[in-house]
Amino acid sequence: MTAQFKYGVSLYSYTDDFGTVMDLEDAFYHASETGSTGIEILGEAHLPAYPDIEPAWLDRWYALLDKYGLEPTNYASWIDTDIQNGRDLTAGEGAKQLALDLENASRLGFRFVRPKFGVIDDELTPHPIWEGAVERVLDLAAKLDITIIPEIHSPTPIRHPVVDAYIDFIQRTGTRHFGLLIDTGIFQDRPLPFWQHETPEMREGAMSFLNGIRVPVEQLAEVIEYTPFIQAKFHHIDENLHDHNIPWEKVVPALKSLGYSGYLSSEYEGKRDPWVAIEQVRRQHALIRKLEREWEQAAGQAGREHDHA
Amino acid sequence: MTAQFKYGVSLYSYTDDFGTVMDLEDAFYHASETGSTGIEILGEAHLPAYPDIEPAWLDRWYALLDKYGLEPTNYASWIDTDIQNGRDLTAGEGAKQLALDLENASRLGFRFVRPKFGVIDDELTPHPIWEGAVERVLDLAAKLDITIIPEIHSPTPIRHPVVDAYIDFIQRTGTRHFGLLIDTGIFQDRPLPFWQHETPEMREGAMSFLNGIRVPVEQLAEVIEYTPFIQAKFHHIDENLHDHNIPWEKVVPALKSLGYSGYLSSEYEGKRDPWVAIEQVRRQHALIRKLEREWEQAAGQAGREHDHA
Amino acid sequence: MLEHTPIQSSGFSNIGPEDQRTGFCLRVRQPNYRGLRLSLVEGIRVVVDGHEFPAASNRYRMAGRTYSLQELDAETQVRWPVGTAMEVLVDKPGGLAAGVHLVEVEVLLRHPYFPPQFRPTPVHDRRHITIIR
Amino acid sequence: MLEHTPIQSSGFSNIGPEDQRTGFCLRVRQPNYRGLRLSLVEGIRVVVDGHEFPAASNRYRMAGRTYSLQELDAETQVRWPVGTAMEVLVDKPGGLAAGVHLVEVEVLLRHPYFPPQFRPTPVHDRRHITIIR
Ligand SMILES: [Mn+2]
Ligand SMILES: [Mn+2]
Repeated sequence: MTAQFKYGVSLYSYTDDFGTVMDLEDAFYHASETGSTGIEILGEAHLPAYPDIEPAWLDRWYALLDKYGLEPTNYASWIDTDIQNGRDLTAGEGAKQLALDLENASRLGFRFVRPKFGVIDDELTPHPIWEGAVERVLDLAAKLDITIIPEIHSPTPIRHPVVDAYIDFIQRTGTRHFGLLIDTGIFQDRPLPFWQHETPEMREGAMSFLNGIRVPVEQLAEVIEYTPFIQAKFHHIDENLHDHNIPWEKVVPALKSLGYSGYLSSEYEGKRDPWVAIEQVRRQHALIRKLEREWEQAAGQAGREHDHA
Repeated sequence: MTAQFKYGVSLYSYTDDFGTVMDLEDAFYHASETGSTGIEILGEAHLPAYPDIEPAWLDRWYALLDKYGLEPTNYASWIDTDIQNGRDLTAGEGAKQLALDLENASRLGFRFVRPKFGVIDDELTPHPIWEGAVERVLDLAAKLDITIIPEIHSPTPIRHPVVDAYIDFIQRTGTRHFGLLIDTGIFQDRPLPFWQHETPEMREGAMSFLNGIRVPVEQLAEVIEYTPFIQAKFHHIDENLHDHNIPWEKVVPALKSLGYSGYLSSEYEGKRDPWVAIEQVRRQHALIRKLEREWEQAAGQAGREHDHA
Repeated sequence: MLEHTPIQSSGFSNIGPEDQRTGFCLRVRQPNYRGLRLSLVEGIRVVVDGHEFPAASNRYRMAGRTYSLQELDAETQVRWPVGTAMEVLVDKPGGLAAGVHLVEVEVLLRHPYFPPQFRPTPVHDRRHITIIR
Repeated sequence: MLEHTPIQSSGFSNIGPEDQRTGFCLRVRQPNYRGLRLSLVEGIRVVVDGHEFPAASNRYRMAGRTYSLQELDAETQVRWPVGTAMEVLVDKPGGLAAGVHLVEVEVLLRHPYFPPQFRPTPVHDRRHITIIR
């Protein structure tokens, strides 16, 4: 048997449920019931006293991890470069924010931190402070053994100056504590429904990426060595276990062929009607596990045929 | 100014919200935000360890009453006469159940207990053990200063042998710890929507009371002296503050004319879609307060005209 | 907190080791406005993709104990509280296939304060839920 | 827990003594997937029965303090966490009449990671809620 995927859930999936129909323990329960071993959080969403962590809350966090058999995977953070109207963060301020989240993530037992920098254009080019801010905290990341993984997120594809710049940074600094997080939304090949107040004009223009930027899954090979973590973004899976937007039947074999054995951390981003996310995340786990099983059976079959040849 | 109504909320109103979108403190908050001073609970719904009460829970109960400025009003209990297939409770067993709930209610600070006995026919005639069971606990009720108030609930009208039997009981025993709870559903004069799986045949037959049994509000005068508590049952109030089923414009003046100054404890019993009850209860309070204000203004006006005559 | 529908998504799962499934488990939220002693619960009928599993064949898990339908009638002390789910254990050699299933339940509750002709009263629910593996 | 819609029923109330209302209060649930420092909140526009109360005229209550729109921009430390409601305080001499009102809000949030043309991003909500007295 080849290396297996690790299965996780990002609590982002339960947005709008959290605080209205679900508390932290409920979220742990639902994640654990998918058969997942990993849990991903957003610092500034799931830490009630963010940026602080109260000691009693920290105790509870570890008690819940233990009770539900989950390990912390990725901790999402934000660097709000456009912090006030007319004032941007400096690289030093950005580094301070990132250091704070690295420390928080470490106290909670996470191994990855996803920083989301503000952007300066429609291509989602990160604010130029990103490089100076990250470089200032590389030693801290090494000390805490946390890898900082900015997200490759639609509309940014794999072959793009933003990604090139991240890889240049790794090569220039030689760091082992910086990498890429791939969000599977980049493989989306069918359109999303219109969002609240989106018009056809907007969809033809700045929002055209919502029709899917269709990155070919083969291009994963170009970045997989820098990619220790994947967010399994999706939007709708129907009663026939058919995903309406993300071509899992291509994504899963591509990742298996590349020997990916990291996490697939569910990021449901569809209708926010209450309780819908719970069922949608379960469907995604059923679907990806099925495709992984089928790939392994086919690989086993091919292996046996090879032995007989 | 005449005696004013007291305003309360029964947590029955939040059925199906409770435990899915609302915990006990949330329910206190919503009740308190109506401007209510009283809160009504169902023992075997809102006491998490029923029939027990854990000491920590009891502390929390009193802390919440204090924080939200609410007093305990009525505690609902059940005497499950049809306790097993083929076995009914004895009067002694019924008394034991009732004693348990009286003790619970007393520990929580309630002044009323509503016992719901099993029934033996379509007229909702209570199981004959009711009288023996209640008589056995009258001394306990006196000691705890709690009044036991069985509910006059549609399809049972005010002029009915069941009500006569309760009043006979009060007169025979001379007790001051037994009375009537009027549920305003008896005044319903327009039909309810069909319930899940209700057919037109059922509505014509055994469920015809769901069209409203239309007790004339004037008959309140016949029982008001025995009625220390009223549940303000209702089903739907629309955006024009118009109740589709209960004629509050008759009920409120009738109660005001009789000088009723006890609680009107909201019992919302309509669509159970989540969060709907919160808004419905608020509309009922706005509506009844408006009618009470109008009655008082009219009475004040009449009084002034009388002075000038 | 529980999901609002009586049928719960989470907890729907096969029973037994992967290659020797013996049945499945389904969680059902208490669908009544007050708690009920188990003797007032006359079982839960389950239908999966049109295949029927009668109340009398299922077992019921509450407060760490498992009851047959007959044993529910005898249990007058243990209760099914508001805001909790009961696990219905259904025998089915081989279990259910991983994937989405159309599940129906009929929860049969005896309310002593309902006219005798309405005892027990059924509560229905029906929705698609998923077996993950 | 909060009501699911951004607009909350409970807490919608007049401000000031009964015969001298100065305005009203409206609670709004944080409608974003992560918490936001107040400097990223560009105010909340409120419309009641078609009558408009612009974001710049309202005040915002969070963590025991009341902010003008300008003061929000200066507050880079205090946050509006997920799962909490902000109180919008609206001036209106005489307050609102007791009864049901059609209320709309537009919450303006600046997401630094959105392309500049989408800052701020509005979140809309609209529903009937009730002033009790
Ligand atoms: Mn993502
Ligand atoms: Mn009632």
